[in-house]
Amino acid sequence: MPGTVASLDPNPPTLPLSDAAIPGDLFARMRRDNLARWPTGARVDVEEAAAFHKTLPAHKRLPAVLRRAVAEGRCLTQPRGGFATLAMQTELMRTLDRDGMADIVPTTTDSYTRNEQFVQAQRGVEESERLGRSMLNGFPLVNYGVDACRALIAGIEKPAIVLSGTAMPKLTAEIGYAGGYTGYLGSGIAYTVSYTKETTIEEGIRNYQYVDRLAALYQEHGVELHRRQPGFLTGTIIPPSIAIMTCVLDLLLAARQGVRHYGLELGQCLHLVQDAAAIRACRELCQEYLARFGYTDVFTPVTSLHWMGAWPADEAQAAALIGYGGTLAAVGGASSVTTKSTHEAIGIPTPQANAEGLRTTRMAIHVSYGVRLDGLPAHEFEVDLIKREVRAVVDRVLEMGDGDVAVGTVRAFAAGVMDIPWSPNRQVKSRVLPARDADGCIRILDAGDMPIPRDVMEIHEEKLRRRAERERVPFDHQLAVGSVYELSEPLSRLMPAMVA
Amino acid sequence: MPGTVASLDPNPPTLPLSDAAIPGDLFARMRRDNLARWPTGARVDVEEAAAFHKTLPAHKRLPAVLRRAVAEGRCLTQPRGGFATLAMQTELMRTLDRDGMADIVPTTTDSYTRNEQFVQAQRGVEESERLGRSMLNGFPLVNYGVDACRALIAGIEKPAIVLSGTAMPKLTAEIGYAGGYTGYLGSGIAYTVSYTKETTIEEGIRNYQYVDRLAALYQEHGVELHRRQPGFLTGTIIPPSIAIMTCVLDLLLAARQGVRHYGLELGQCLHLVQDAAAIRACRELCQEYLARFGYTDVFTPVTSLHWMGAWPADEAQAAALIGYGGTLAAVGGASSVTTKSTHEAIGIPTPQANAEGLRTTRMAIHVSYGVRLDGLPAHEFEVDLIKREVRAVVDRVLEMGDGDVAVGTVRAFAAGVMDIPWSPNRQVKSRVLPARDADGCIRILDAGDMPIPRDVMEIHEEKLRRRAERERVPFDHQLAVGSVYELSEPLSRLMPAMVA
Amino acid sequence: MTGRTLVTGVIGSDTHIVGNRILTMALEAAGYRVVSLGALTPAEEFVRAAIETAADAILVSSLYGQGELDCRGFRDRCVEAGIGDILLYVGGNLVVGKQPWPEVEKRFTDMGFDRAFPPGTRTDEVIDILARDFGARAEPVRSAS
Amino acid sequence: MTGRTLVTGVIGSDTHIVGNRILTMALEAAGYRVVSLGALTPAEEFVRAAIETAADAILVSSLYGQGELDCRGFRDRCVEAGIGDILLYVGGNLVVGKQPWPEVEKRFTDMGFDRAFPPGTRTDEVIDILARDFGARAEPVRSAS
Ligand code: B12
Ligand code: B12
Repeated sequence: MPGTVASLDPNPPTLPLSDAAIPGDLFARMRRDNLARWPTGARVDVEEAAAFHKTLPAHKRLPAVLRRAVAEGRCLTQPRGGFATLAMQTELMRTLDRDGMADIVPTTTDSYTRNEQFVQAQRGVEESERLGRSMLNGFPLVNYGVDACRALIAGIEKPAIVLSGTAMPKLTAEIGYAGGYTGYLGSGIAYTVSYTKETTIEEGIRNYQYVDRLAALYQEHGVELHRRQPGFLTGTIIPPSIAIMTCVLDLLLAARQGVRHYGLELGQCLHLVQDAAAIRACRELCQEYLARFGYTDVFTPVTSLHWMGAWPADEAQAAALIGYGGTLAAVGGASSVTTKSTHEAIGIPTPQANAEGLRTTRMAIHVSYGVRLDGLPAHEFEVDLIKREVRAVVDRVLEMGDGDVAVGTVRAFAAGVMDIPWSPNRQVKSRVLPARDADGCIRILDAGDMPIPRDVMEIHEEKLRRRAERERVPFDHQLAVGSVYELSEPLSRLMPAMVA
Repeated sequence: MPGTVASLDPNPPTLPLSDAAIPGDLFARMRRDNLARWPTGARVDVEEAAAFHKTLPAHKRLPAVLRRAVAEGRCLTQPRGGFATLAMQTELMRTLDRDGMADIVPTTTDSYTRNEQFVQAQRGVEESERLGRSMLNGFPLVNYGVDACRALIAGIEKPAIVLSGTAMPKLTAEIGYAGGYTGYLGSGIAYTVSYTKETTIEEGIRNYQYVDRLAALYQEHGVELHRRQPGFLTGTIIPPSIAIMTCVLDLLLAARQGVRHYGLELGQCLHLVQDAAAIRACRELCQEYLARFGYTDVFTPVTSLHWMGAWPADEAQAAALIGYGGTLAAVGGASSVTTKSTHEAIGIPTPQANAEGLRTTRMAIHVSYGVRLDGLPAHEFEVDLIKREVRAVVDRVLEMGDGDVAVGTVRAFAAGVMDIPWSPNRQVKSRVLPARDADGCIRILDAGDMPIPRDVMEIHEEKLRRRAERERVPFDHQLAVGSVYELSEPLSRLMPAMVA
Repeated sequence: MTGRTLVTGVIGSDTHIVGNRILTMALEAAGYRVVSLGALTPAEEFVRAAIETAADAILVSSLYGQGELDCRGFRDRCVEAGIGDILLYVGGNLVVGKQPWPEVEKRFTDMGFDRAFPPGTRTDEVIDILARDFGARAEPVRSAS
Repeated sequence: MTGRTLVTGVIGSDTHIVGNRILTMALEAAGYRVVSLGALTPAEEFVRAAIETAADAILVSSLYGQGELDCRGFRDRCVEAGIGDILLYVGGNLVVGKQPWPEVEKRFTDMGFDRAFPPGTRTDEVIDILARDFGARAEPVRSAS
C-alpha cells in the first residue's frame, strides 16, 4: 500500500503465539524497531513520559477519574472527535471540554493513520490547510508527534483518550501515551475483526499485546494507564453475548500482559432491558473469567455506546437516540457513555453539534436518577441468557487453546466457533446473523458454527419467528438485513399513523 | 373585568350543588342562556352538529382512535398549539399533522378566550393581523365560531381536541364540539385550582358539569365524544397521588353526568419508576372508584405529559426531556403523550420546533418497544404508596360529602383535606408542599391538612431528609422551592464535572 | 428591613403564579415590604395598590405571552394616577414565542418600564439590581400610607 | 440475468463494509454479475478488476469521509487503463462532515463520476437508476473475458 510503513518487521518472529507476557528484553527490542518506523517515534522516552504523567493532576488522569466514577456510581460522558490539523483539533477538544462538558475528551485519529499510511496522512493535513476544512476523518497523531499531543492535553481540563480504530496501533499508542493521553482504546480481537480485511487475528493479537505490554511498562514506572476494549465490534446489530465474548477474551489477553485498568465497551442494542442486562452480564462475566485465571485486581469499568448502527437522517429523530443513549447507559449502570450527535447519519459532527449531543446525554443521565432494573423478571431472564451464551462459547475457545487464550482465539475464529456479524475481515466467517425480534431485542437468527446451546437458540428462534409472523415476512436472512436499516428509516415507516 | 361576558347568569340558581345529572329541561334552558352570551353561539345546533360528526371518518374521531390505541397498546402523540388567526392556526395544525405526525391535533385557545374576555380576544386578532405575528397565546375559538372550526378540522387527517385551560369552558365547549372537535380537555376541580384566582370550586364544578352533560347529550344523539381531565394541575412538582385524587373526583363527577369516554392526564415526575407507577395506579384507581359507584362501562385512557415544570433554556438539554418524555409515557403504558418542544423555557414554539418535539417523542416511543416495569420491586412499592395516599384522601372527601362527590369536594378544599401545591386560587389552602427526594422521586414535604396516613408520611420524610443531608441543606421549605427550579438549571449546576 | 414597599403581581389573564410567588418570598426575605396581588391582576389594580401602599416600585410578572398587549399604557396609567416616577419592572416570558431578547426588551422599555427581565431570571439578580436602582435614585424612603 | 457485470468495493482505508455488502447482495438479486472487492480497496484494484472482468460499471463506496481524497483521479485511471467510458458511480458519506449535497455532488461529478449518491441511498433506487443509465447508453452487452 502506498505510504504504508512496513519496511522493518516490528514483530521479530522469535516467539510462537501465546498469551504469555512479552519478556522485558524482547519488548525493548520490539519497541526500538517500532519507534524507528516514523521520525516522530524518536521523541518517545518512557522514563520522561512517566515523569510527565506524574505532573498531571488527578482530574486529568483517566484511570483516577474512572475509579472515582465507579466509586460514586456516576456515568461519565465521552464523545468521539478528530480533525486534520492541530489548530482544528485544539478548538474541537476545548469545545467538547467546555461547551459539551465532556468528562473524557477524545482524540480520534484519521483512517490513514489507523492504517499507518503516514505519507497520505501528511497530504491530508496539507490539503486541509489549503482548503480550510478537514479532509481527514481524524487527527494524524503520529505525524504531529508527542509535543503536539502535550499541547492538546494542556488545552483541556479533563482526561484525554486516544480513539484509533485499527489493528496497527503500535505507533499511535507509543506517541499517545508519551504525549499525555491516559487512555487508549483498541484490542486485538475486536478491532481486527471489524476494521481490517487482510490482517490475521494472530497479527492483531500480537499488535495489541504490544500495546498492553506498553501500558504495563508505564505501570512499572509508577503510572497507571487506562486501556480499553471496543466490544461494539462492527456496530451492526451485535447481540450482547457476542460483544461480551470478545470483551472477556481481549481482557484476558491484556491481563496476561500486566494490564490492571481495562475498560469494556458495549454498543447499545437500544433496548432498555437488554442493554441493562448486557452491562451487568459483561461486568460479572469479566470478573468471573479473571478470577478463573487468578486475577483479582483488575479494574474493569463498562462503557455503553450510543447506537452504533445506521442512524436516521432526521435530526429530531436522531435526538431521541441521543437522549435515550444517556438513559440506557445510566439505567444500565455503565461507568461512562460514548456519545454521538444529530449529524450522525450524514457526517462527522461540527464541534457544536458534538457538544450538543453531550449535553443532551448529560441531561438524560441526570434525570435517570440512579434507577436500576435488577429484580425485574425480564431483566434477570436476559442476564441469564447472555451468560449462558458467553460461557458456552468462551469455554470452548479456551479448550481449543488448551488454556492459552491467544491460541484458542485464533483457532476458534478459523473454526467459526468465534464469529462476528458483518465483519469485513476475510479470516472471520461472518456466518452468524443477528436480527431484532418482536420485542425489540437483538437475537441470533443464524449462529453459523458458534456453539450456542440448542435450548438457547430455540429461544432466539421463537422470538424472531414471532416478529416474522407479526410483520408477515418470511423467516429468513432478510430479517437480518432489515434490522441493519431499521432504525435509519423515517418515522413514517417505523411508526406510521394509526388507521382507526 | 373589561370584555368579560357575564351579563346573563348561566347557572340558574335553582338547584343546590350536587353530583346528580343535570335534568334535560333545565340543561336546555342553561344551554340557551349560555349560547346567547356571544354572537357565534347562535350557530350551535346539537342535532346538526351530531349529523356532522357522523360524517367524520373514524381516523378523525378521537374516541375511536383512543379505543383502538388502547386495544393495540400504542402510545399516541399530541402537541399543544394555538395562534391568533385562522390562517396561522390552519398552517400550524397542518404542520403538526404532517411534519410532526401528531396522532391527535390540538387547538389551544388563547388566555382571553379562556377567561371569556372575547372583546379583548378580538383586539388580539386584529393586532396580530396588523403586526403579522401572533399576539395571542392561542386560537380565539369562540370569536371565530363553528364554521372556522370545521375548516380547521377539514385541513387535517387526524382527530382534533380543544385545549382551553379555564374554569369557564361553556362557550368553547359548545363551539368546539359543534365545530367538529371530538375531544375537550378540562375539568371542574383541576382547572379551577390551577388556572383561576377568584373562581370558587363550586362554580368550577358547575361549569364542567355543563360540559360533561353536553358530551352526554351528544351521546344521546349517537355521537361519542372524548372528555379529558387535566390532572397535571399547576404542573409544578405535583406528587402522583395528588394528581390522581383530582382525576378520580373529576371522573366521578363526569360519570354522573353521563360521560363514558374520559381521559386522565398526568404530568411526568421525570422518574422512570414513579411515572410508570403513577400511570398504573391512576388507571386502576379510576376503575376501582368507578366500580364503587356502580360504573363498569367508562373508558378511561391515561395520558402522560412531558415535564410540566420549569424547563432548561438550553435546547440540547431540553431535547433530553422531550425524548425522555416519550420513554416515560411508553414504558408507563400511557395511551398518549402530550409533548413539548426545545423552545419550552422561552416561548410558544414555532410550528417547526413543535413538530420536531413530536418526532423526537415518536422515535423515543418506537424504541421503547413495549418495555414495562411491572414486577420491579421499586415499581410495586411506588404503586402501593400512591394507592394508599389516594384512598386515604378520596375516601375522606366522599365521607365529607355524605357520598356526594361535588359537595364532598367543596368541603374538602375548604378544610384543606384536598390541597394543591402552588395553586393561584384563593379557595385552595396550598399548604401542601412537595419536593424531589434523594432518589429523584417527588415526595410530600408538608401535607398541610391532607389526611395522608402517618406511616406513609414517614416514608416521604425519610426520603427527603436523605436528600437534605446529602446536599447539606436544612430540611425545610427551601427544599420545595429548590425543586421548582431544579430542572431548569444549567447542567453545570445539575451535574457538575467530577472532581477526581 | 429596607423600608421600601414593592407591589408584585401577574398581569392580565395570566395564571402563572409560581415564579411570582417565589420572587415575592425572596423580596420579603431581602427585607422589602411586599404587597402581593397574585395571579390574574388587571393593570389598574397594580396602580391602585401602589398608591394605597405608597409603594416604591411595581414589579409586573407576565409569563403567558400576552404581556405585550396587557402592559401597553402601563406607565401612562401611573402618570395619570400621579405616581409617574415610580420604578417599574416587568419580567417573565413577555411575548409570544421565541423572539430576540434585545427587541423584546426595547418594546417594554419603550412602554415606559425602567427594566425588562428575560425568561428564567433568578431572584438574586432581581434583588441586586433593585438595590442598585434604589441606590442610584437615592430617593428618600417613603413612608407607608 | 441482465448480462451486465459490475465491480463493487469500498475505496481507500475505509472499512465500512455493511452498506456495500447489502448493495452487492441487492445487485446480484437484481440479476447483475457482481465482482465484490470488499472493504479497504485501493483505487487501482477497482480498475484492474473492471478490466479483468470486462465490467460495465464500477460502483465505488466511500463512507468514512476521506473519499474526497481517495477518489481524486479515478476517471483518469480508467482512461489510462483504456476503460475511459465505463459507467462510474460513487456513493456513501462522501466527504468529512455535513456539507450541502449539491456541492458535494458537483465535486464528484467534476472528478468524472457519472453519478454520486448521498448518504443513506436505498438499494432499490440504485437498481432503478442503473437500469435507466444502461438503457440510455444502449450499449451492446459486453461479454466477460
Ligand atoms: C408551570 C407552567 C404552567 C402552569 C402554571 C401554574 C401556575 N398556576 O402557576 C400551568 C400548567 C397552569 C400553565 C398554563 C399555561 N401556560 Co404555562 N408554563 C409553565 C412553565 C412550564 C413553567 C413556569 C414556571 O413556573 N417556572 C418556574 C418559575 C420559578 O419561574 P418563572 O415563572 O420564569 O419566574 C421567575 C422569573 O421569570 C422571574 N420573574 C417572574 N416574574 C418577574 C417579574 C419581574 C419584574 C422580574 C424582575 C422577574 C420576574 O422570577 C421568577 C423566579 O425566578 C413555563 C415554561 C418554562 N418556564 O419552562 C410555561 C409557559 C410560561 N406557559 C405558557 C403558556 C402559553 C401557558 C398556557 C397558555 C397554556 C399553553 N398554551 O400551553 C397556560 C396559560 C394559562 C393562563 N391563563 O395563564 C408559555 C408562555 C409562552 C410565551 N410567552 O410565548 C410558556 C413559556 C411555555 C411555552 N413555551 O409555551 N403553565
Ligand atoms: C456502522 C458504522 C461503523 C462501523 C462499520 C462496520 C463495518 N466494518 O462495516 C464501525 C464501528 C467499525 C465504524 C468505524 C468508523 N466509522 Co463509521 N459509521 C457507521 C454508521 C453508524 C453506519 C454505517 C452503516 O453500516 N450503515 C448501514 C448501511 C446499510 O448503509 P450505508 O453504509 O449508508 O450504505 C448504503 C448507502 O449509502 C448506499 N451506498 C453505499 N455505497 C454506495 C455506493 C454506490 C455507488 C451507491 C450508488 C450507493 C452506495 O447503499 C447502501 C445500502 O443502502 C455510520 C453513520 C450512519 N450512517 O448512521 C458511521 C460513519 C459512516 N462512520 C464514520 C466514521 C468517521 C468512522 C470512523 C473513522 C470512526 C470515527 N471517527 O467515528 C471509523 C472508520 C474506520 C475506517 N477506517 O473506515 C462517519 C463518516 C463521517 C463522514 N463521512 O463525515 C459516519 C458517517 C458517522 C459520523 N457521522 O461520524 N463505523
